[in-house]
Amino acid sequence: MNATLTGPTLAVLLIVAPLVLAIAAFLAPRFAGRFGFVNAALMPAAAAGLLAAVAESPLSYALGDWGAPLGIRLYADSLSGILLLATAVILACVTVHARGYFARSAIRSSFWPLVLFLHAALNGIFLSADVFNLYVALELLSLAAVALVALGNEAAAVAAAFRYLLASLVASLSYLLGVSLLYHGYGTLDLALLAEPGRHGAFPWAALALMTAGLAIKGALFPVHFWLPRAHAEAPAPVSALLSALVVKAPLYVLLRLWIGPFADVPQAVGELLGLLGCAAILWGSVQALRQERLKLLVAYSTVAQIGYLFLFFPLARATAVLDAVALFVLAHALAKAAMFLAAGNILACLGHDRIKELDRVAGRLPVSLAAFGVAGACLMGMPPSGNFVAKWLLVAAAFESGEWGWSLVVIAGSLLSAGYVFRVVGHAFTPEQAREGGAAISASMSVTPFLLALLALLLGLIAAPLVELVDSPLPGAATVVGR
Amino acid sequence: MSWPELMPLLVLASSFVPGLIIFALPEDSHVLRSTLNIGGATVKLLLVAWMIWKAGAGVHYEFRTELLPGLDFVLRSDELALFFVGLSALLWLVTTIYAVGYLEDSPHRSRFFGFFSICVTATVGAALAGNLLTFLIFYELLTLSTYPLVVHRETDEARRAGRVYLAYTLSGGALATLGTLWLYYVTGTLDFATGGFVAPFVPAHTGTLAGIFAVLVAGIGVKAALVPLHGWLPRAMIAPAPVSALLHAVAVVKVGAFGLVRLVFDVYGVGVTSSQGLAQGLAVVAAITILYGSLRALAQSNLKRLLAYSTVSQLSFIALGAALGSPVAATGGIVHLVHQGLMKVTLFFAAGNLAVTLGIHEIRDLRGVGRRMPWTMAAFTLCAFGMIGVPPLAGFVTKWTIGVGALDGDMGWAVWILVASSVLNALYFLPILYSAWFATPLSVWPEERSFPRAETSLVLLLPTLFTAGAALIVGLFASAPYSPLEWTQLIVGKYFRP
Amino acid sequence: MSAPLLYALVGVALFCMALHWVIACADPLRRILAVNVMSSGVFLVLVALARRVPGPSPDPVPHAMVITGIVVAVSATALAIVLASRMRSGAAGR
Amino acid sequence: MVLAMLRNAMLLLVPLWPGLLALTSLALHGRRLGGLLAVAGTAPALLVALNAGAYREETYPWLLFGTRLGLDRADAVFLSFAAIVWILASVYALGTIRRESGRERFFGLFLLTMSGNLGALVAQDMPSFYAFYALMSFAAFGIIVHELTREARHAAKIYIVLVVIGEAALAAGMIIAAGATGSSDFLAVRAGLEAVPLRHFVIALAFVGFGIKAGVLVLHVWLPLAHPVAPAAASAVLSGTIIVTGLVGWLRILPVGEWALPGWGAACIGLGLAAAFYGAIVGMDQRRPKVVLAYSSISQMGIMTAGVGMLLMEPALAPALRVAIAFFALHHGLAKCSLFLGAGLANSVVHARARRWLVTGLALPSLALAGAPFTSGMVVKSAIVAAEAQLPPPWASALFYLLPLTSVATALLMARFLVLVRGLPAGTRPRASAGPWLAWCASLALVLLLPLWLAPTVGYAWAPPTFVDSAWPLGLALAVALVAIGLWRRAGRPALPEIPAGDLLLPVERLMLRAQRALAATAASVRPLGERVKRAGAAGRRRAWALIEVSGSAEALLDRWRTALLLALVLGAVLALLAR
Repeated sequence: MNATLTGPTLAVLLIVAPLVLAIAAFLAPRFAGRFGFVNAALMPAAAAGLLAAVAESPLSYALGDWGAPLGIRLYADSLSGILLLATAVILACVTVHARGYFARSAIRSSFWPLVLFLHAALNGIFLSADVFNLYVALELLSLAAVALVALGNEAAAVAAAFRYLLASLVASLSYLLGVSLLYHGYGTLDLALLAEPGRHGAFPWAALALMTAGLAIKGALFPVHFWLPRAHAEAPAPVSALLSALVVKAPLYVLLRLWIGPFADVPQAVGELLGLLGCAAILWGSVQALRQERLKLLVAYSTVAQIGYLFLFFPLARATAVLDAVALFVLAHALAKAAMFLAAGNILACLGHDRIKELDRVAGRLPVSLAAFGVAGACLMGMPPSGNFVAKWLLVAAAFESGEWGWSLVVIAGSLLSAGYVFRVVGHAFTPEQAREGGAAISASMSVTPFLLALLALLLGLIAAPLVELVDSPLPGAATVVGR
Repeated sequence: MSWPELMPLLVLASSFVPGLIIFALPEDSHVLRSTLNIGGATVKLLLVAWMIWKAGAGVHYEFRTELLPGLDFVLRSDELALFFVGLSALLWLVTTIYAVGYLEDSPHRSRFFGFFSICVTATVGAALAGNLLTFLIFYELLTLSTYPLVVHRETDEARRAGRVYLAYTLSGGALATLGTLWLYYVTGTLDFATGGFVAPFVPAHTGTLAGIFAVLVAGIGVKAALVPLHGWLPRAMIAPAPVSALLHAVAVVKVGAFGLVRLVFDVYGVGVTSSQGLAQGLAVVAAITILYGSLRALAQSNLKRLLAYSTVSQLSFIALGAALGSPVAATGGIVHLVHQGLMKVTLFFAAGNLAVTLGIHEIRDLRGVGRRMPWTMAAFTLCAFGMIGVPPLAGFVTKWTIGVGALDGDMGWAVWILVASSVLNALYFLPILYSAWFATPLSVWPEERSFPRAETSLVLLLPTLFTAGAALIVGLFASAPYSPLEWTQLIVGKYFRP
Repeated sequence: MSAPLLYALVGVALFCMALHWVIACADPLRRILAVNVMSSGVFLVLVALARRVPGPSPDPVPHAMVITGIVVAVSATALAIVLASRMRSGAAGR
Repeated sequence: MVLAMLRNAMLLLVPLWPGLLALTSLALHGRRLGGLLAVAGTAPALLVALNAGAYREETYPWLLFGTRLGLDRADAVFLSFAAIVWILASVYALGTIRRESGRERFFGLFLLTMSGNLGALVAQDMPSFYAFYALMSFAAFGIIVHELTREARHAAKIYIVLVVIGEAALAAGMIIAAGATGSSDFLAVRAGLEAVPLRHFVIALAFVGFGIKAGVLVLHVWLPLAHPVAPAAASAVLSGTIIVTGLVGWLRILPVGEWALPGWGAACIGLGLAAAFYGAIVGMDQRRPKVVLAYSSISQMGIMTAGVGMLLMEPALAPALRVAIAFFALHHGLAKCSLFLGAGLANSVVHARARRWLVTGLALPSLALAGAPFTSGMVVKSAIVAAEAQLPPPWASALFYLLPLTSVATALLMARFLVLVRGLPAGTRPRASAGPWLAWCASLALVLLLPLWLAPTVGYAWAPPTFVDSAWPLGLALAVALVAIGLWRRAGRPALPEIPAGDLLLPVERLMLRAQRALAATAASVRPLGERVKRAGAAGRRRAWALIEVSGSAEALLDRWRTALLLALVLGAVLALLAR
């Protein structure tokens, strides 16, 4: 395959295909599920193709030959390639699961177009090369995500969705204000041009603060994680899986891009602050997860905690392996968390509720789902050989390298706390069963998908070395990362 | 992939694959499950025997793949690894047979045997690990795979024990990970090397390396049940007898002790540990553990809990031997891996036989049981004497060798620890033996089941007798060719070669 | 003080005031309105800052951005109103 | 070649054969065969002992830490009489141990004790000696406790406590010796110990360790308790050969004949003589014949201890004195065996005439012990006397006067024994079968014939002055006895203060009780520590949970729209501040 030819095609396809399918699903709700499956089948292949194409050198493609600063430029390096692939794979799994989950539900006709929009938005974020496009894609993502949350349809779900929407709007506007300040200073929106040395914007500190704060809200960083637990817990399980696995990662990805681009030389103190908040998130989220009575809330708070790890990137940004660590962590957490939410969804569907104390009833009936939850939980704990283990390993190594080994203690403490809440759940599987009958049947595809995801998360560590090399190769330094 | 590379993987697979299949089996497919179990165990034993055979000819199998940039996943069959693998493979076969008999009618058999197999896979992996990272991976896998076994009974007490077990072992794993990473940061490598690999870094990082040693000992010492990290072990005795055997003799604590041995010999090296005072520190901790465990055992009224405290005590002989800094003591320590395994597995089997056959759990119910179950109690007696250190049993060989080595390494005080431990062991084992053999039995046993062919089920009795016999034989023929002691001398010789 | 800067400052002030209302108001509809005012503030800043360099014609890019932003804001507002009304009907139905 | 292999195997069979028979006996489950097996158990030992010259040394490199078995001249003597004592005791036991009392257990443990005992006598390296010694010590518990009466259990408990202490001391001593000399062979240890700084330590440990078996003063307390309660056959082997194993142990590890240890020599002689008199005097105050015999054993072992002391003091004495001590042990073992078997028979003697025969028969070994003319006692004592003259000044003369006095004491003690046997109530047990009587008669015959074989072997010439030397203590004893009895009658036959069997045990037991309490206290003090830690842990957990619950309300605060957005504002402000 010729990378220069196919790369752009695939990149465009990755954005356009889900969009088109979404519109089709919207127009023909009867076939919505099929469109979803087409998307699920198509996207992993396309993403894999793109990853192969950008493995050697990043791809930059101006849509309609309108170059920067005016035109819309698509950009993909191996980091985005990996995230695109992960998105496609997880979405495919969720698609399979959702078909069973929504089999008899009226909302399935609205689910498919929204999820396809969501996918398009995610791909858009991972492929955008300018800060304004990122804003648009982030908004599209938020709208799709909020609508998906609202599919839960109960009052609690709608309230959670509303709060999610307002929070993300405020955050987007804050980001957009920052973008306007940036543009005023630089005269460009392109990430690569913004990163060029020697340029200075007006009020760069204000732009940084506005954009970072906005993205922090969207990324649910402690202490502004308020919208996340309920939104993730009240949404239908496949939606929760997508939200926790992918959607919260998108703003973080943007922040990451900014940090290795325009913001590469911000004062270290900013990074330290974000790192400290990350630590607080790890501890706080874990502690909250420990005290939850409901399984999905527990998993949601676990997401709050796990996001904290990603923010450890910022104080350690100058260490060599830290980007690898974060990339791996995003992947590993996405797989594991999707598995956990899907498994929790199965339990919820089977029991009709997700009270942790009564989990013993499903232990005998949903062994595969529980196993998936357990394996995914083990991954979250950072058990080897999971991707989380390797990611945490790299993170701690980066902490040692920076001479700031204090961060490593938080990483380890977080692992132990996560063990605490995971085994609170798993431990209940080892209780004598009270009753065997009742509850909805869980189809095989619904049981297998979370297990598959958990397994992927577990085995991710085994391919960590090539992955890390992939991430490394196009990103040799920090400031000049984003190619032309 | 070439054949020599495949070999360690095959050894792992011989229990891992059956384990996975067993998970999927329905509860009542008895025959297939047992076939898989015992077949896997047999295949593993044969493979290990083959590796040992080839090791005699100087062939070592190694599997290596890159896990992280610059860090490999390594499985290697060096002599020390084979020694431990041999022990695990053999005892696993025996324990599996026993477990098949023990859990005949209990619920969740598939789950049990699945995790059982994974547990052994983890043990074998830890044994074959060629660097600290690989060891760590299996160390953690072992933690996770034993948890379901500990809570297998599903009672509140079992789950409490499981929680405590996790709290301890996961914290230990976290510490071990931290130590490993730190060490990697300092030295840039983690591959086990004869004589250790940290020596060149000692001048520049004396304090740091000592700190790392402490962290690693604390991390690995949790599984090795060093006081005060031993709290999980006596609680975990709530698990079924085969699990106790696995915890106390074959797998968990053994991996801990083995890890300490690796740490002293292959990571830091004897020279560094001795010259930096690290070994002495470890020896003191081990000595305290030995005495404390025995003292606590004295106060127990439950047979298995007593045995658990006895494990706490006995296990530290391995660390003690490794830390005394002399080849002879090291021989004694390492050979105790096998010796303690054989003796303790027998004791737990016997305790299991008593529980299954007569419903005996408390020591006070043991009165006169020697007449009802002479073979079981004979095996128990033999190994109790072995624990005390009475010759010619395995325990004696250990204590003698460590003691002689202690003088060799100028740590003569260790002899007193050995003697005190023997006396304390006698103090808690002899009353049991007296009660079993000489006291008049109670009129009814707590919960008697009768077996037509022997005092108890043959599937339970034969493994017990086998391991008891082995505990006698490895002591009696300690100096015979291919005996564990001889083998250990060969291993240790490598580490102490000037 | 130049006119663009004044506009920009007015935009920032709008943004801040609206933010205050977003924070302070409990009523969903008012919050939605406040968010809309916030976005207007941002758009004002964008338009104002479009005159980056002294010259006759301002930079067209911010205008394109504003238009896109308005589209996004409208659709978001629509969604918000749907949700708000559903919340209300849900509450009324109970 | 084949012959060499056979010899090699034969020596190993000495302990192995009874061991195997023990397993057979245990497996047979109460069938009568046990006794016969016990008799058969000594066969290899006898064969080896009879042809001792051929079994100087055999090595078994694969056994334990590399085992060396073998016999020197003294060992051959020990082994031969041990085998004889075991045969006699086995035959006796065959007819007296009843089925209902757990015969298979008795014979199983009897054979194991035998295996350990015989094995220790041929073992020439420390680990194997220790192994056999331990086997003997632990198995003997079973034959002491056999009757399972309260008394028997108490005696056995005291015994096992001392055994454990002894084994611990031995283990420490041997490990130190092996570690310090670099060899575990007794030969090398005896030679190498001189250069070891810790040698006095090793010697002290060995002295205590073996001293418990050998009945050294203070450590002897188990003997008077165990002998009366054990079956007669068990008492016979305990007193006949087992306590002698302690002596053998000393001879193995102490540097007898290698280098001088005057201090230890003096201590041994002193302690030995003290035991000789102490045993006799306390024994005379006893009421039960078997207790008296136990004290006699203590007394006699005292003499042997003194002999070892002489060896330690003067290495040059070794060749002759070692053998003399061995013969003394032989003489004592046979006599004591005969006495215990006879005393055991007293229980099954009903008629007065038979009683008279019994007492007459018992008089023979009694006289032998007292060293009466023409007995084995006279022969062996003369051999020791021959050695004592070569000791340094004070000791030669001291022993010259004191040794005959021990004979006086022994004579008095044995007289007391005979009187007690005579005064025993008529037998209650059913008539013993022929076996026990046969065994006893055989033992008497051996005691009678022993001097004839002994004299040429130790180089004793039947010279009349020695008759006188051995006769006057008897006369003196008679005189003392008459005077004492006369005085006693004069005083109106007052009740004499009674020393309980086990004499020193009372304070020792009190000491042990205290030790036990201390240990229990230690264990208890460890326990609250654990409890406290546990409680602190529980409290910590509770507190942590409470904190977690509190964190719930904090989270509820964070969950509020206003708080959250204000925090976001603060976050933005701080970020801006930091970024400037």
